[in-house]
Amino acid sequence: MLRRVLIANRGEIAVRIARACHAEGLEAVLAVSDADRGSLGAQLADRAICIGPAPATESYLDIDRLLAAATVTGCDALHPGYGFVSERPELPEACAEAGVTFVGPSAAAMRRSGDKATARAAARALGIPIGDGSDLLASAREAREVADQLGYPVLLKAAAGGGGRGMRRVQGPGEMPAVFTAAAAEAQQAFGDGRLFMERFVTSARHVEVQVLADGQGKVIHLGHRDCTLQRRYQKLVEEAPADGLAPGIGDDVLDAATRLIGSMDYQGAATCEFLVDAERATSAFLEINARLQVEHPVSEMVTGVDVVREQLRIAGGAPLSVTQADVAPAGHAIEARINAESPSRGFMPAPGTLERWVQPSGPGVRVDTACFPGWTITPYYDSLLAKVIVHARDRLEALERLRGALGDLHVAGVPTTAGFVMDVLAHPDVRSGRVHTRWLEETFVPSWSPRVAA
Amino acid sequence: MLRRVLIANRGEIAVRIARACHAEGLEAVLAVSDADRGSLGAQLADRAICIGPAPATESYLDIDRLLAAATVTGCDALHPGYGFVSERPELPEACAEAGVTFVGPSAAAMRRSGDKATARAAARALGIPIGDGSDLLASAREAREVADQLGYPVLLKAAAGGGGRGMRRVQGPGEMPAVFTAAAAEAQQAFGDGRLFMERFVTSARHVEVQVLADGQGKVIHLGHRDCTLQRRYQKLVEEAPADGLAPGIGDDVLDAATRLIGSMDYQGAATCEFLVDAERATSAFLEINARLQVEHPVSEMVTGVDVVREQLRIAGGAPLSVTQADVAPAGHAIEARINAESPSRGFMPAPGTLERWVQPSGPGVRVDTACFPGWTITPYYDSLLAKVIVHARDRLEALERLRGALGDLHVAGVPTTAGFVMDVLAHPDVRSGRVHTRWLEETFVPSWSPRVAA
Amino acid sequence: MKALLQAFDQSDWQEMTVMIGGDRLHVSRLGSSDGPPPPSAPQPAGAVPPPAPEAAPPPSAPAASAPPVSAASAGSNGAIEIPPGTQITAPSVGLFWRAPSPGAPPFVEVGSPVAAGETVAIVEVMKLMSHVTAPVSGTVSAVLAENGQAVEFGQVLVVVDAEA
Amino acid sequence: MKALLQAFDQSDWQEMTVMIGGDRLHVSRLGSSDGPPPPSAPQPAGAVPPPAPEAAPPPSAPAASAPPVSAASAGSNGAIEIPPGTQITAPSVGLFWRAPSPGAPPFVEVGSPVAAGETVAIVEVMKLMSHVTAPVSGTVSAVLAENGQAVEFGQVLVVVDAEA
Repeated sequence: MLRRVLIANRGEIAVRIARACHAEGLEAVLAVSDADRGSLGAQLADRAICIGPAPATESYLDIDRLLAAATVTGCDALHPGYGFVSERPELPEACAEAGVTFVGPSAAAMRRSGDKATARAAARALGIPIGDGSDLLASAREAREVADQLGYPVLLKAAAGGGGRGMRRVQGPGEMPAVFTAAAAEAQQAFGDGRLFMERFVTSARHVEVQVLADGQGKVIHLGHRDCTLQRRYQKLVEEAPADGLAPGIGDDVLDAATRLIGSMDYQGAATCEFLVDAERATSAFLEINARLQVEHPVSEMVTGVDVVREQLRIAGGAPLSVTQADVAPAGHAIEARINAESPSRGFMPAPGTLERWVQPSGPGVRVDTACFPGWTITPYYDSLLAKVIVHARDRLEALERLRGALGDLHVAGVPTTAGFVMDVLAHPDVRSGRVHTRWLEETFVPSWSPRVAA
Repeated sequence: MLRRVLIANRGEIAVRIARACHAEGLEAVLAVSDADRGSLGAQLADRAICIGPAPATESYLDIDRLLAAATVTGCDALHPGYGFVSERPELPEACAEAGVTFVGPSAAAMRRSGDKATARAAARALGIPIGDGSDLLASAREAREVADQLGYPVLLKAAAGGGGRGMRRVQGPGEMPAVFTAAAAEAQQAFGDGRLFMERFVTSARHVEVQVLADGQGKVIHLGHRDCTLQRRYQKLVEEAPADGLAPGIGDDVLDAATRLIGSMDYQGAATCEFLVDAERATSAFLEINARLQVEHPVSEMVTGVDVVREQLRIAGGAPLSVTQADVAPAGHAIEARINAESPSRGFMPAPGTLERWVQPSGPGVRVDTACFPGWTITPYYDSLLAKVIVHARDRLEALERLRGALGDLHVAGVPTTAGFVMDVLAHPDVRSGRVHTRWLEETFVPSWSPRVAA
Repeated sequence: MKALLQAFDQSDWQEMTVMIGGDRLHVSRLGSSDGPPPPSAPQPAGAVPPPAPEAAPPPSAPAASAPPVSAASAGSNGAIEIPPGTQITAPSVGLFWRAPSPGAPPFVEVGSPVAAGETVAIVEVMKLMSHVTAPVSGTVSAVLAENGQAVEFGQVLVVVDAEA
Repeated sequence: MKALLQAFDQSDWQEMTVMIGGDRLHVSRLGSSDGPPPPSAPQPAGAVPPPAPEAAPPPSAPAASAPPVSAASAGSNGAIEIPPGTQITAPSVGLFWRAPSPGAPPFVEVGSPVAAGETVAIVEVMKLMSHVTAPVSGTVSAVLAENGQAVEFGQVLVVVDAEA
C-alpha cells in the first residue's frame, strides 16, 4: 500500500490527482514551480513544495528535482500526470533507483509501448491491422520507394514522438527528399530521435482510441472507446465516449486489439491505444500507445463510472482493479471540450492574464476539471488549458446540447477563451451528424469561421 | 413557448434555475434583495433586478414585488424555486392575474395537493394507504378519542404545513389537551391555519418520496424514489436515490401510488409525494405532497439523467415531457449532502460570515450545486445552506465513499460548516448498513457525536 | 408589463381603491385608452377625467413595452451622474410615476421647493401605489428616472438640496 | 529520503563524481554507515575518510526521516524571522548541507566573513551537489536552515551583511 504521493505536474491534472489521492486515503504532495505556489493544486494538496523557478526546464521537466521533492517529503510514490516528463522512461528509472513507486508502467514497458515503430511491430505480431505503411526508414530514398508502392499522398511520422511534431504529408515523389530531411530534423529536435516511418495518408480518417487498465498481474480491461476526431494542429479539441457511428465490427475490433496489445507488453497502469479509422474503407489501423493518463480520460469515466486515476493509484499500490471487464457497461454519451486561454480570432494565440472573473458551469451531467479560480493568473510558462468541460447525457445529441449550454454558463473575464469557438464547432451540422474527419476543423471549419460580435 | 423567466428565489436554486433557463434557450431575470445584488445568481442571470431590502418579508416573500419585477422586466414566466412563496397558492393566482405563466401547478391544484388533509382524503379515495390516523380534529377531546383507538404515542400534525412546525408527539392521554393547544397555536402562527390531524407514531420509520412530473395534458411519470430518512429536526440532511433496501413490493407501491395520486389532481409540473415506510411492519403510508421543486431533486437527476428543472420549464411552456416512463431507468446510486454554514458543536447555530476561502470538490460522479464563491458573504437574513454536494456511483457503498471523499475536498474558511459532521454521519456503521430511521440522527447520532479536533 | 397593462386594459374596472399606510388612493376611469398604454396612475379621492397619454411628462420611454434585458446588473442608477444632495430612493421595485395621474402636473420639477414629508413621486407595485416623500425640506436638484420607467429598490429617484 | 539513502547505502559505490558547472566534485567512501543515515555529502577532489554522522553540525533533525507532511504551503521560511541583509536562496528543492562533508567544518558560521563567489552551503538534488555562493562580500548574519534539512526553491538559506 502507498501512503504519500508526489504529484509531478500542475494545473487541472494536479488537482484531479490530489483529489483521487484523498479519495484513496493517500496524502498528496504537489511539486510546484515558483509560478505555481498559489495554485489550486497547492491549496488542495496536503503539502506543496517548490522545486524550481517558473520555466518548466528548471521545474516540471527536471527529473532530479521531481525525485528530490519526492524523497525529501517522504513520498513513497510519484504520479506523473500527462505531458511534461510523463512519457520519459528515465522517470520510472529514476523512481526505481530512489525507491519511489512510479504510478505507471515500468521503464521497459514504457519503452516497448511508447516507441511507435516497436509498438507497430508488436501489433503486427498479434495480427492487429496497422495500416499500410513502413517500418523505420533508413533514408529519403527508401522512403520514396515505399511511397511509390503505397501511393501518394503519404505521411512521414516520427518514431519517438507525438503531437504532430516530425509529422509531414508528402504529396508526390518530387518533394520527398526535402520533406524527409525536414521531418527528421524536427523529430530529432523535439525528441532527440530523428527516426521516421511512413503511413498511407487517409483522406477521411477518424481518431478512435481505447482506454485500457492493466493491473500488472495479468488482468487487462478496457473502458470502451473514445472519439477524438476534432483536432486542430494535432491538438485534440473535443473528445467523446463512446465513438458513435462506427461501421459494424470496428468498435469491437479496436477494443479487442487494445486489450490484447497492452496484455502482450507486461504493462502496468493506464494506457491508451490510438487507432485511425478509415471511414471510407470501414477499416481500423493501430496508430500508437500513450503510456500514461490522457487529458480526455474523463469521458470514459463518465460513461463507465470508473475513476481512472484512482485505478492508477490502486494498481501502483499493488491492489487489484476495482472492476472486472464484465462490470464495464458504458452508458449514455459523454463529451469533453478543452477550453484554452487563447484568442481564436488571432490565430489561437495563447493569451496569459489574470482571471478577473471565473464562474464555471454546474448542474446535472456537467463536470468541470480545472485549476482556475477568480484571481488566479495564467502565466505564459505552460500550456494554455483553462478547463475541461465535460458533460454526460443519454445520447450524443443531448450531450452536444448540454455541452453548449454548459459552455454558455462559463463566465470568464481577464483572458480570452476558446469557449465561443468550441460552441460554434458543436453547433455545426457536420459535427452534429458525425460527418467529420481529423482535418475537418482546419480545412473546413476554421477557414469559414469568424467570431460572433459581442459574444 | 416561453421567452423570459423571472426567478423568484435566491441562492443555489437561483443559479440552478438560471442555468436551466439558458439550457432551454430562455432568458433569466433574477429578483434579488438588496443583500443579494452581488450574488452568483445575479452574475449568471441575464439581468438582476433589486426588489427590496434584505429582509425576506420585504423581498422574496412579497408576492407583489415579485410580480412587479416580472412585469417591469418583460418576463412571461415566473419560477418560484423552493421555500419562500413557492407553496403559496396566492402566487400562481397573482401570476394568472398578471398574465405571467407560473412554472408550477395552478392555484387550485396547489391547494388540492398542498393541504395535507385534502391530499390524504384524495389518497384514501384511490385506495392508497395513508397510515393509521385521523381526519381533521375538531378538538382536543376528539383527538384523545382517536388516540385512544390508535394507541399511544401519536403524532399531531398541522394540516397546512410542513417542516415540523405544528407537529408534536403525544405520549399519553394526560398530556393531550396541553399538547393539542400548543400544536394548534404553533400551526396557526406558522401557517395562519391551526387545523390539526393525527397519525400513529411509527417507531422505526423511513422517509421515502417519489419525484413526479406531470405535463398537464394527462401524462404523468415518476423519476423513481428517494430516501430522505437522515433528518435533524425535520430538516433533511442527506438524501439518496434510489431508496435502497425496501421490503419487496414497497418500492413499486409508492411509485404507483405517487403517479396515480398526482394523476388524479389535474396537476401540472414537478411534484413530490412523500411516504412513511414502517420498517418493522414493511408497510408504506402516504404522508403529503410537495407541490414544487425540492432541494433534493438532483439525486433523482443523477440516477435518471433527466433534468427536472428543464422539464418544469418545458411543461410550463406547453411542451411535452422530453422523456416517457419507459425511458426512465434509474442507474447507480446518488447521494446528496446539504452543507450549511452552521456550527455543529454549538447546537448547529447558523454562523454568517464572509467566505475567505471556497474551494469545492469536483471529479467523476461529483456535482456541487451552490451559489458560493470566494469573497461571497453569507448573510443572516436567509437559510444557511452553502452547497449541496451530490455524488453518483455504481452502488450505495461506493457513493457513500465518494461523498466522503468529496466533502474532504471542500475547503471553506470564513464560516464554520457542517461538512465534518456529515462526513462522520456517512461513516457511521448504521448509515452504511442502512439501519437508520427518521429520528436516528437526533436520538442516536447527535448525542454521541463530538467534533474531531483540528478537522 | 405588457401583460399587466393588457390585463388592466381588458378588465372592466372603472374604479380602483388602494390603501397605503394611512392614505387612501382612488382611481376612476372612463372611456377606452389609446396610444401608448396609459399608466394606471392613481388620483387622490374622487373621480377624474380619462387620462390623456401625452400629459404624462416626459413622454419618452413608454412603460408598457417590455424593456430589453440588459446584461448590466442594475441595482444603481448605472451611468447617470447623481448630483450632490439628499438622495430619495425607490422603496421597492416598480414603476416610477412623476404625477398623481397622467393628466396631472408632476409632483415636482427640478427647482421645485419641497417640504419634508411632501410626495415627490410614486412607485407602483402591481397597482399598489407607494408615495415617495422628501425626508428633508429643500429644492429639487434632479429627477433621475423617467415617467413610467421601471425602477429597482434603492435606485435614486430624486435629489433634494436641503435647506441650510 | 529514507528510500534514497537506503538505495545509496545498499549500493556498492565507493566513489561518486559529480560535475556542477565548471566544478568537479568527487566523493569516495570506505566502510559501512552507522547511526542516522549519513548524508551523501561531497568532497572536492580526492578520497576522504568515511563520514562520521555526528560530525554534521548541527546534529538535530535527521534528514533521512520522512518529514511529516505539513499543511503549510512552505515556499518561504515560514515563521522564521529573516534579518536584514543580502539573502541567499536555494536554487532548487533539495537537502541543505552546511559543510562539504559530514566530518568537515561548516562553510560558514554566523559572523564568518565571506567573499563574493565563496561557497556558503550546498543544496543536494538527488546526489547532485549545487554549491550555493555568496553574491556579495560581507559577514554572515544568519544561517536559516538546519544541516540536512529539506529546503524548497527560493527558500532563504543564509543572510550576508554586505560590506559598506
